[in-house]
Amino acid sequence: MSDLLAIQNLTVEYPVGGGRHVHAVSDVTLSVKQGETLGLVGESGSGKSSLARALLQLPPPKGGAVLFEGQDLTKLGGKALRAVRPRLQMIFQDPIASLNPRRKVAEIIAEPLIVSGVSDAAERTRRVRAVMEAVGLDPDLVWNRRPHEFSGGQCQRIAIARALVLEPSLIVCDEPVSALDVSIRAQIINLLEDMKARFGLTLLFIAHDLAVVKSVSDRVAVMYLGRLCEVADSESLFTTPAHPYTAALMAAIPEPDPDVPLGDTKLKPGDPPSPLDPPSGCRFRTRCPHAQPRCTDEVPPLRQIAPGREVACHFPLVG
Amino acid sequence: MPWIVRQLVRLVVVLFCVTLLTYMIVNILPGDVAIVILGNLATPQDIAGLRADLGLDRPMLVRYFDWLGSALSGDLGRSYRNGEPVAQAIIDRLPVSLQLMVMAQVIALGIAIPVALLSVRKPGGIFDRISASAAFGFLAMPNFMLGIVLIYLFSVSFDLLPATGFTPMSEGLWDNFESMILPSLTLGLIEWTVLMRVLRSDLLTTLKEDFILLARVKGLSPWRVLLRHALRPSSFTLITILGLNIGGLIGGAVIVEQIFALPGVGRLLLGGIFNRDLILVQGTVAFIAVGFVVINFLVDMLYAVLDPRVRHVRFRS
Amino acid sequence: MSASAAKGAVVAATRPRRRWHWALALPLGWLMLVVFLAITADWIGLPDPSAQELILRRKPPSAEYLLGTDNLGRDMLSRIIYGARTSLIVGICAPFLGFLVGGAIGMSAGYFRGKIDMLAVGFIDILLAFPSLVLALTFTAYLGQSLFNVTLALGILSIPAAARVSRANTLAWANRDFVLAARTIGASNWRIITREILPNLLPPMFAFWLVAISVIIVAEGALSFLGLGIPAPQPSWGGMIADGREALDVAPYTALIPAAVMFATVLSLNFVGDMVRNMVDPRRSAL
Amino acid sequence: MSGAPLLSVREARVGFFTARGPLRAVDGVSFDLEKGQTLGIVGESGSGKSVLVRSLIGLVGESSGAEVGGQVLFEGRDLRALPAREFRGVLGRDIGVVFQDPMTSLNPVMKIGHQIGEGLRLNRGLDARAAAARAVELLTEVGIPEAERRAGQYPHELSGGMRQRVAIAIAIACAPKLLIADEPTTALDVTVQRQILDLLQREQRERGMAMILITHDLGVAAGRADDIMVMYAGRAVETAKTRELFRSPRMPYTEALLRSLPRLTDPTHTRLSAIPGRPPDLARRSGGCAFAPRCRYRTDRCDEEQPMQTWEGARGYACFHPRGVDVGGSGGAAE
Repeated sequence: MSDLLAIQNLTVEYPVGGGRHVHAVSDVTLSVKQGETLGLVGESGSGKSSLARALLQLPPPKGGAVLFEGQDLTKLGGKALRAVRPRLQMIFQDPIASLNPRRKVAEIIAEPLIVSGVSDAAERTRRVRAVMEAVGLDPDLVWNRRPHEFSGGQCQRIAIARALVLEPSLIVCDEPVSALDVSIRAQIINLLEDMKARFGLTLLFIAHDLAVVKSVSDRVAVMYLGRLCEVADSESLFTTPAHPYTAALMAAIPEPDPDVPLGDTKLKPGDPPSPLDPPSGCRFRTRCPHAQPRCTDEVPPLRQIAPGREVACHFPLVG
Repeated sequence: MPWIVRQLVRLVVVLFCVTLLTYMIVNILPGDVAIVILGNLATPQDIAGLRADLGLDRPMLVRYFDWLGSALSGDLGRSYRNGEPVAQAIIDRLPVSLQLMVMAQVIALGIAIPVALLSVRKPGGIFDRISASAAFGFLAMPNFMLGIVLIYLFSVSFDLLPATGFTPMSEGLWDNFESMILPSLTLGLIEWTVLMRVLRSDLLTTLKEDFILLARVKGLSPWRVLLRHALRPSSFTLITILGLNIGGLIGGAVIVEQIFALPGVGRLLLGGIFNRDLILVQGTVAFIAVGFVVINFLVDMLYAVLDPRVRHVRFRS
Repeated sequence: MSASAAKGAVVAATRPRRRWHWALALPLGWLMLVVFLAITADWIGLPDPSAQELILRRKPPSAEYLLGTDNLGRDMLSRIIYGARTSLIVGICAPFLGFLVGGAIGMSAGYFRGKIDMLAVGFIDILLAFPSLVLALTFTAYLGQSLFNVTLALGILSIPAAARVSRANTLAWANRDFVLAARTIGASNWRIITREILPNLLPPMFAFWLVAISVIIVAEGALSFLGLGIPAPQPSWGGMIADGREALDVAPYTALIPAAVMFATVLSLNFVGDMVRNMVDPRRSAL
Repeated sequence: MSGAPLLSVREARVGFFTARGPLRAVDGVSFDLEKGQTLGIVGESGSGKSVLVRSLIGLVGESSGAEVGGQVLFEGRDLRALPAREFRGVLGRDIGVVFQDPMTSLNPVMKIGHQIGEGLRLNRGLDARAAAARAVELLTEVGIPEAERRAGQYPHELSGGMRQRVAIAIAIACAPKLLIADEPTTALDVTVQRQILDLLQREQRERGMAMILITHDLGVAAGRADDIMVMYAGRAVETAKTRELFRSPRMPYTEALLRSLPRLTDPTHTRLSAIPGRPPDLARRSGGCAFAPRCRYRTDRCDEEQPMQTWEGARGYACFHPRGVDVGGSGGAAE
């Protein structure tokens, strides 16, 4: 499978005043294959959302390249970039905030068509109705209503419809279910899986909940404090984690089963460092149970330890 | 560059623009400055003489910098009506205006803070509704109207307080105070409504925060929760509004000094405008604007003293 | 433990706040009356507001002169109604000008940030450095006193306040995800501003405009009171209050009646403004 | 179980007046809590779990136009009958609370040491110096390094995890008998969440406190609670020992919730069994069971009649077709 999206040495930094910067994403190289779902996991401050927005050049990254369908988006100017946008869409964490409260649902979903120049109103209405039905919304019921009349789950369906109406090839899902109630999450996860199958989509699925990521992803990448720790196919990552941080994450997750004993994260006490001044060398060393002096001096490169598995650690747990 | 230096630079830039704007307003207005001052009956020689004195033939920017140079050394030029130096005229009248504004602010805060606290004690309760309506009523009262009504009540109907005139402190504290009560009430009774409403809405927002619930769980009585936990974090917008309202107060002072015939800076300005005394107007407006900007700068500094979060961001980065 | 345990004591809750409706009729009614009279002043057979009859000086309100006559013998009722026209013209047009210019500045500053934002904030700070009344005084004094100049001066003075409100609202809305979503579908900045942000900006601006009308009416009154607003003999409430001041002991109604009318109008405007703001954004309303 | 339970709640009720009419956020909930036990209250947003517990300790007050009902016995005394001053005494000394968001549960402009010491000075009569010393001890106990220095700092100078530790220090300062944790770790990352939950449990065991742990995360409840009460649309729909609830849930809602959760043990792309429909609208309550519109075992009776709470010893549920119980062939085939 060829790479639909290739991210090379992506760096994202935000000025915080007084000359100091937040190192949100530092030198990340990652690719998404055509037709797969790549899970991107990390805690808050790991830079996963910053990476997602940098992909869409909103705002453009400080450094690195974003090759989408062979074009480097960081090099494209206004018009050329806008021409590519319909094929690269995004859905957001807070469904209600991602919809304009003053506009009707039909207008919200039709807006992308208007913007990309579909001038024939009948054609637009046809495509809006089709994509509404696809995401499980009854067009006649919802057509003229406004976002505040819907629940979180239904708002996310509207947002997904808006992303689908231009028939994109890649959808970046930035924590699409984290803000939803547990009972609604499964609905949206199933919907995303169905849409992917039906429209041949490629998904970049970002979340902090490992169980959700495992359920949807073919491959998974783990981020910590702006850097990639590990990339592997879903099964092997969750059965034999190679990076100590992945292992700690797995152990920390509370299983909804009283008989499963609480795992031991073996993490050193103390809180994650701030992205304002990340530790030198390997950024996980301040909490890593296996930290050695080498981890302080040398940034561990992302290297291959098995076909399709890469890890950025001097002393990986596997291989 | 540390925050404090950036703010000082910003202060200087604003002051520069403000004084330039003042100078421009007075000079680019239609009509020749000299004619405006001397009136259109003046003889051509007088006009030519005045033009030479003011150096009106030189480009405006050059004149501005001359004016600024001398202003910085305390010389705001001479009034063309009575030859008195403008700076001296302002200094003489400053105490009256300051006393008026300070008394008005004290009255405003003295009413606003207790009323806000009492009405927040039971939101939607009787006291809250009464104080809200009272605030609403006073807010709709222009200060010139309130002044007239107060005079009508306290001087005309019941001869309790002097309707106009000012007795300086040197001639007896009580007389001075008596002459300043009505004017400062006229300003204070309106000012408190703005302060009360801002403080009240901030208190209501703060009272919904978890740390207030935590304070209640600690067993603190409602009043102790209000005073020790809610008041301070809610006072920051109040302080900002205090700074901004100084401008309103200065404007109000101009009117109140006119109604009560108080010899303040406001009345000096009005006189200058009526007499077409451009140099006086220019100096007074610049002085008032500079005063306003400096006061707001100091209020901003006060902000940092009261809020540790701001203090840390500003003085550590 | 039987299911129907002791019925708990029920504490009566405060009634819902719907009872405000009847209170809205009073201010709205008054405002409509004022607007109606201001518009139809020429056709309802009012005596000439500036016709002076010195022998009819200071007549108290009577059947013949409903609101009496002022110290120049002019009919108070017609002066109040024509004064209303002045106040409404200034009150509505000035903030409108301010909101068009200020709104645009605030919106572009809030949306584009960067240099535009710095310039706009600097511009607002400088204009706000002048106590508005002081600036207005110098303006009308040298531009010449006329209805147009007063409106222009007060309009310019309302620009910073309008820019500040529109910038704050634009900043709040521009950071919402639906604006980011609009960008991802390739919408141009102009389309985002007009289609996504403007519809959300109008309600709070409208509520603020209502309050601005009352503030401008008071400002016009202040200017006229100081004799620097609407030139005599054109009627203006502020001017009438100033005229009435001299005769406070003899004919207090000449000052108190225009004061009461202005008070009622400003109160009603503030009330309606607050109701609108309450509907638009319940969190920020003051009541 | 010797003597009366530490906390006994009967028919707790909370109603709000909203623009869309009266809204019953808590609709008659009863439960007991023994000394030293942990009760997990699980429910989705809008289920009323947080409002219920806050109403018990008087935090849902008259200001929000709320109508509060029901009986709350703490060590045999009805809290609602106590005069205000006495109630505040009980609240301050015997009950500690930890809230969800560490950003807002500490006073932003008051030093940390002072916030911890405040309860001690008021309820335990310590003077300022003794309270300050005790505050530093508590900071160390909850795992904050350099406690002396931290005590003089303000909340914004600490990370989310550390701030939550300070909140715990405040809650346990006066050695309370009941600790209420209202979604204590929802705003934290999973690795920090783990440390905070461990800390809470350690403090509870060492001090013999009873704990109410409110969460929407079944995993958190599974590992930490002795008993679990599931809430839906303002009602306690199921109460059971933790193990029984997970092994053999009676209420279709609990069963559906458990089956809709993605699990680390499941292979990738396993189809999740989603619960259809949308969360209940509390303002427009239908006569019958609130979960009926989304329930697989729904019958007409579920729509018309509200199922009464039935008890099997310590287990309680409110359903006409409880799972795993043969109720005389009323449908509800056990899968």
